[in-house]
Amino acid sequence: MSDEDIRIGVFICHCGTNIGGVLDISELTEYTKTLPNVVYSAANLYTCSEVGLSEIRENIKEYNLNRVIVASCSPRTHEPLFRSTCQEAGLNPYLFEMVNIRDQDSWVHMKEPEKGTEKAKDLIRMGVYKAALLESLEKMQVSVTPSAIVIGGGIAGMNATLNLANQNFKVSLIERDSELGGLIRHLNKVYPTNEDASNILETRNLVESHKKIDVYKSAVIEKIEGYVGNFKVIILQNKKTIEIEAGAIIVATGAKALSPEGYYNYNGKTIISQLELEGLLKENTINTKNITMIQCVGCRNEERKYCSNICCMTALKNAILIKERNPNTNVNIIFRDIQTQGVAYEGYYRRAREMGILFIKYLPEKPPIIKKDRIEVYNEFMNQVIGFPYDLVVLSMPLVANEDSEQLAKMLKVPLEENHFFLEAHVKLRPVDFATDGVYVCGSAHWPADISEAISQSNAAASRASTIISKKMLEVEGSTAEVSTDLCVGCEACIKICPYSAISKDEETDTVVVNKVVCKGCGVCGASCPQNAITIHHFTSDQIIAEIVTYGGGD
Amino acid sequence: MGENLKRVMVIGGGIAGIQASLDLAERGIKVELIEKNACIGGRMAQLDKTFPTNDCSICILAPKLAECFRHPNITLHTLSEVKNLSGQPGNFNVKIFKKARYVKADECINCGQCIEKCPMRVDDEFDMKLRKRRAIYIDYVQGVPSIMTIDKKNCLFFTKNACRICEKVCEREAIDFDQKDEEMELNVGSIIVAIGYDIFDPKSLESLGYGRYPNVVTALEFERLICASGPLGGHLTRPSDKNEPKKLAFLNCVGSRDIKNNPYCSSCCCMYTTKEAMIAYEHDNEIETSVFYIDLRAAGKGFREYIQRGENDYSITYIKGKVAKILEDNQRNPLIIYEDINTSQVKQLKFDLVILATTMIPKKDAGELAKILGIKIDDFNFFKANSYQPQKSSKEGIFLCGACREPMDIPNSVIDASGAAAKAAEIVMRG
Amino acid sequence: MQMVDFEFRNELIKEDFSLNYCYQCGTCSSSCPVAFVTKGEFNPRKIIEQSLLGLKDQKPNVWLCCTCQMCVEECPQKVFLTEIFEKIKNKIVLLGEPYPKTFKMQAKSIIENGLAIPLTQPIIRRRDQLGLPKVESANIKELKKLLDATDFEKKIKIHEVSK
Amino acid sequence: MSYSYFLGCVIPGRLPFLEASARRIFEKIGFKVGDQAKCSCCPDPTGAAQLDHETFLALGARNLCLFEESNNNILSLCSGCTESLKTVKHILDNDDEKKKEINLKLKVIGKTYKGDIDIKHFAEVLYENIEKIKEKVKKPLKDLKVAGHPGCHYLRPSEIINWDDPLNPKTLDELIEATGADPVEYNLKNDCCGNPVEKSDKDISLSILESKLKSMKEAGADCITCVCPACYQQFDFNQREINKIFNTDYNFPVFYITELIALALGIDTEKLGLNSHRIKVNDILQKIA
Repeated sequence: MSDEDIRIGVFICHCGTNIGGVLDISELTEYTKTLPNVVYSAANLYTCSEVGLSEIRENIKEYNLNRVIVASCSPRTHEPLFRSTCQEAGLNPYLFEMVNIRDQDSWVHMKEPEKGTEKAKDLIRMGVYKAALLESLEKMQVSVTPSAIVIGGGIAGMNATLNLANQNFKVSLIERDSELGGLIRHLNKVYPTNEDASNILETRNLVESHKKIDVYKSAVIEKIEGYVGNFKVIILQNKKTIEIEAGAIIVATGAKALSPEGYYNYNGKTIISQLELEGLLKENTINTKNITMIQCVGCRNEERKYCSNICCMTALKNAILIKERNPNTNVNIIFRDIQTQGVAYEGYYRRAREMGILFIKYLPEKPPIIKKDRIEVYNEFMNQVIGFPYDLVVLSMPLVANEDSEQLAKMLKVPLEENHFFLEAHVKLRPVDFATDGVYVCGSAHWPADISEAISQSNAAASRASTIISKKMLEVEGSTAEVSTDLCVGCEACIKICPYSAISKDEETDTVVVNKVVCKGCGVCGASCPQNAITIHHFTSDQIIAEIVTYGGGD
Repeated sequence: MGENLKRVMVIGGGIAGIQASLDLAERGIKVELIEKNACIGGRMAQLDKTFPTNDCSICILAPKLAECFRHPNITLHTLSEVKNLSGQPGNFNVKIFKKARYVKADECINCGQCIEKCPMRVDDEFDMKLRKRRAIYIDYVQGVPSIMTIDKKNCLFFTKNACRICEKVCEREAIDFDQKDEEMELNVGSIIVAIGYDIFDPKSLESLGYGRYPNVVTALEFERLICASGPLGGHLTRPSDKNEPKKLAFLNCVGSRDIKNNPYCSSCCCMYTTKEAMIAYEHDNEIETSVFYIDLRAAGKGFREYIQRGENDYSITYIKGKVAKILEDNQRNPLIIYEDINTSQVKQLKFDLVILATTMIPKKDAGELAKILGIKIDDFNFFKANSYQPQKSSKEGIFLCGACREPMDIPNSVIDASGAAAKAAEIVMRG
Repeated sequence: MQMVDFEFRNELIKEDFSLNYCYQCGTCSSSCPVAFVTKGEFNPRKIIEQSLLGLKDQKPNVWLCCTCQMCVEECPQKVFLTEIFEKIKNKIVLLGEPYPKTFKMQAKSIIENGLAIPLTQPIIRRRDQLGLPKVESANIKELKKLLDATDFEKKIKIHEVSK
Repeated sequence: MSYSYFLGCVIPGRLPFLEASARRIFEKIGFKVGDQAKCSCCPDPTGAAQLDHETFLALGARNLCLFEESNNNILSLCSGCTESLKTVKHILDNDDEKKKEINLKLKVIGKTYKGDIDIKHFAEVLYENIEKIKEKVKKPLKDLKVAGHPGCHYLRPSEIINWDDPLNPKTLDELIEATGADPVEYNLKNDCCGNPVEKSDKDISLSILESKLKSMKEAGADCITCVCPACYQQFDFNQREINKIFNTDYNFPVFYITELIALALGIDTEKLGLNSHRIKVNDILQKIA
């Protein structure tokens, strides 16, 4: 396409006052009109609103635009929307370019609007120069294996499996242990109904008898290959290697309770963990007069800043059960903040108080001290140290991430957060998705979750997975890396650095090849290639250099 | 099951209803999305930012609104309400009452000419009545569908048989006073209820002075006051004298954890008050905030750290204690009487602006809808959910998500919504 | 350091069950006029916590409660603080611990006159001047019988000299 | 059933002029109230009740029995008495066991509590007759700024008193308005006057009063009105002492609401005994003359 044919339309967004309140939009609009190849330039209050989008569509037709630029917010959230708008108007979506004048300009230069406006001109100009060099790209279509793999056979994993199977998908459930059920197997009763944990475990039978479900117990994951729509998981079970294929993977590996060893003179007899108390309650062998539970042991501190979410309710449950069994038992809960959000849980807390359970708030800097004959704790509410006798101390330990999470995360190419729980794509709007397509997370693998939350999330993860495996074909990113076999010397630098394992060696030609389905177009390989043999489509050297030059950075 | 019944009705077009619809649509299931208002978006559209990422709320919501509008598997019914239900799981017949918009959806391009000329001024519900809108209006600028609606109750033509200015100024001839309310029947396999929540009116808590003291506002009002698209254009001033407030107080648990009002915990307030304090600080670094709380509830992912950040970097002081009484000095500054638990002393502090974290309560008409659908409600009028399958209502084939079953934040509503979609898919896709 | 006295605590809870519901939010102290002017020296929240902990040896000055019932109206958990304080006071009296003498003086007057404030001659004259009818007060003997039935004099140690 | 006065202790024994104004206005509006003899102390909810709950119930029940015997409802001139009697009634009517217990005590004096009479605070009756009062107003108290002090036992505990809003009372202000005067809004309107603490600590009692007076002054009140003799005493008797301790110059005349109404109805001030007030009311009388 020669220069004369290029017709760029630029849409500049006010984003309410997010941008419009800082930058001079009309000046930008006028300025943009002076740039080469720009045939249309206008402002919108919100370009992403239906009005804004229809303006894009209409003007593509009216002005015969073949490049569209939106100068607004972040492509992270809005590029897909604008691209598909272009596509609807018959324009290849890769002929769209986004310029971020909000996050990178109006937000950070709120106090210096004139300079901000000048910067926006630079940014838009760079976009215009890049846009002129954009090329149409085609999104690849890949077929989808209409089945799912669920990793982890606790309540979350079982429930996700069951849901997908009930939706008529084939599901493989992989469990490391010799039986399904996860942590719930060790529980006595479950809140807030205080029914037997075994009721919840009935899901096991449904899972194991379902004709659409294959359960792999005592199975270890060896390797995970493939990509959205076409995963291949290799497991080792009874010394046998089994290969399972699926279109999507759900991670439901759960978490484990932190070991109480080393906290508050834990001895496993008079000072035990909440999980051990569950066992005693199950066996009905509690017969003590004075029981004290200590909350937030080993968490909400420097080492583990987080609140483990489930411990308050667990302590309340066991305290209530003990009181129900013998109202004369003195049960104390030493706490920091009682976490009983919502309707049922807050009601449960009130019920616990009603039963005469004593609640004592403590400060992290003045934790309780367990002496021989009594516990002493500084009571913030009384501004004084108080003591009480004990026969049994129960430590509420937080849930912590499984040690092998990291290994699994690597195999799946998904990230962990600082506490080693799996990190979702977006905490607000994609809470069970990973940034990597086709992989989902639920239950305590994501964050300490109780039964109700884990089930809720597992349904959600199943739903998200179903949006992939219900499709016959999937479209994948068109902006990917391409290797010039002429230039490649087969040094493998790119293979080592690719975060998505998208590159492999073609032994025949001794050059590398990119798997376009797996490639996310991140560009790391291109930057690392000593031969300049890799082109990242949509971010070609020409395009980027054009931006730099027009900014004034080149010669 | 016939293809026609691979169809799910979603009632409520807030973030929960939207997410449920999108998941189902992507799953290949047809969705009938029923929204009572003129636009979808719900409460999330009213928020300025969202915790714990402090993302601009409408910015992350808008793409979803547009997606919902354009998705070939989703049929959007705005200004619509469910009137009757018959049939059984897998084959429900739902009667829908659809109010006339008096604007032709295909013609209106949201140019705003009509709004400019409309002579009526009506309390803007979207902006918490903090400003006026016209009798022809769009809920909010980014609203979807982005077309006008005539508010029959306030339109001069309908009330006094006069005016019709909008009709005259509309170049697209999109105004249609002859439109009639409609009734229709939809056949669906399953139903998801996602009607969201209302806000507790703190006027009844006399000692806090809301309604009497101009500088005591609710948290949702504060979201609008500080929002760039709100009535102040994002420049925060206080209602009494338009001065910039420097000292803010947030009161948590207003009307919640209170057995005389709402015994339950409203779930999100500890977090959103922190968020609002952070946004205020970002607007003006001189702002200092006190947050009064009973228990700081921050159990979600990254929430504890968020509170910590508020304390360290945003001049937020967390004060353990519930405030019983607000007074006012002669400059209309709210005076808060509280107990400083560290010293056991009762103190009085002067603030420029007090924000009440009012409880999320069930929608006014939740009880009525429950009756129509034949599903149970709990003691407070939230839809009753199964304890261990929280998206299941008391009736087979009908599912719940979001704050209509219990107060919850956006991530949980989104999870709930996807979860409800999975459960509905179980009904309509089972073999 | 004070030890929690579970027996004492349970005794108090038995007296007024609503005590259990307290979650120490401090609404009561925030609404209490006495707490406000005494800068928290009288602190209803602390008295409740003390009772919940059964801290028997600590003797808060419950007699400073002005019985205005603001705390009761404001308490989000419907703890009947004023009633609890009344019960604590009753307990103090019953145990023979000292209590403000004004209370005893009032009780004495009721026992002797049937009224907390006896009618004096000047007042009777003043009533006449204002055209008010004569006040015919209670039958003291009858009253005495009733007070004996409730063991009032003994309970409040009417004959012991208080500080 | 007709009403009879329950006078209590403070009014007949110390503040008979308050009773005079009440009797005059009830006569004027044609609301008949009889007299009930042989009542004892209610007993004082802030006094005897705090010593022994059982005695409190027994004495209260005895008073109620007297009214039951003469087939009269109670019209009380004092908030404390109202609260006591309503509380006793509430407890005995809702707790059969307690009722049995107390009736066992009452048996020694030949009485049985049944629970079939009603108890009303005088201001409650005035409020019910507010239209009548307005009709009969002859000398509206124009431009008089009145700080209404509803007081605690007039309102709370609301579950038992079951009357005005316990946290945002309106009835007293409406009665003030009925006289033609302006009720002023002030911060501490709903707070205690401090009187009951006087029994244990006079300083605290006066501090509470001082904050209250300060709040009234800031709101620009000319005078105070209340509906309880204990509050009346606190306001009328203690302002001078407050001024000494706090170095202030409060000088609010204090009226019972019945006195304000009496003035508005044009009742002869001679018949009201207004000269008995410690803070002189002459300025106010001139102002409204």
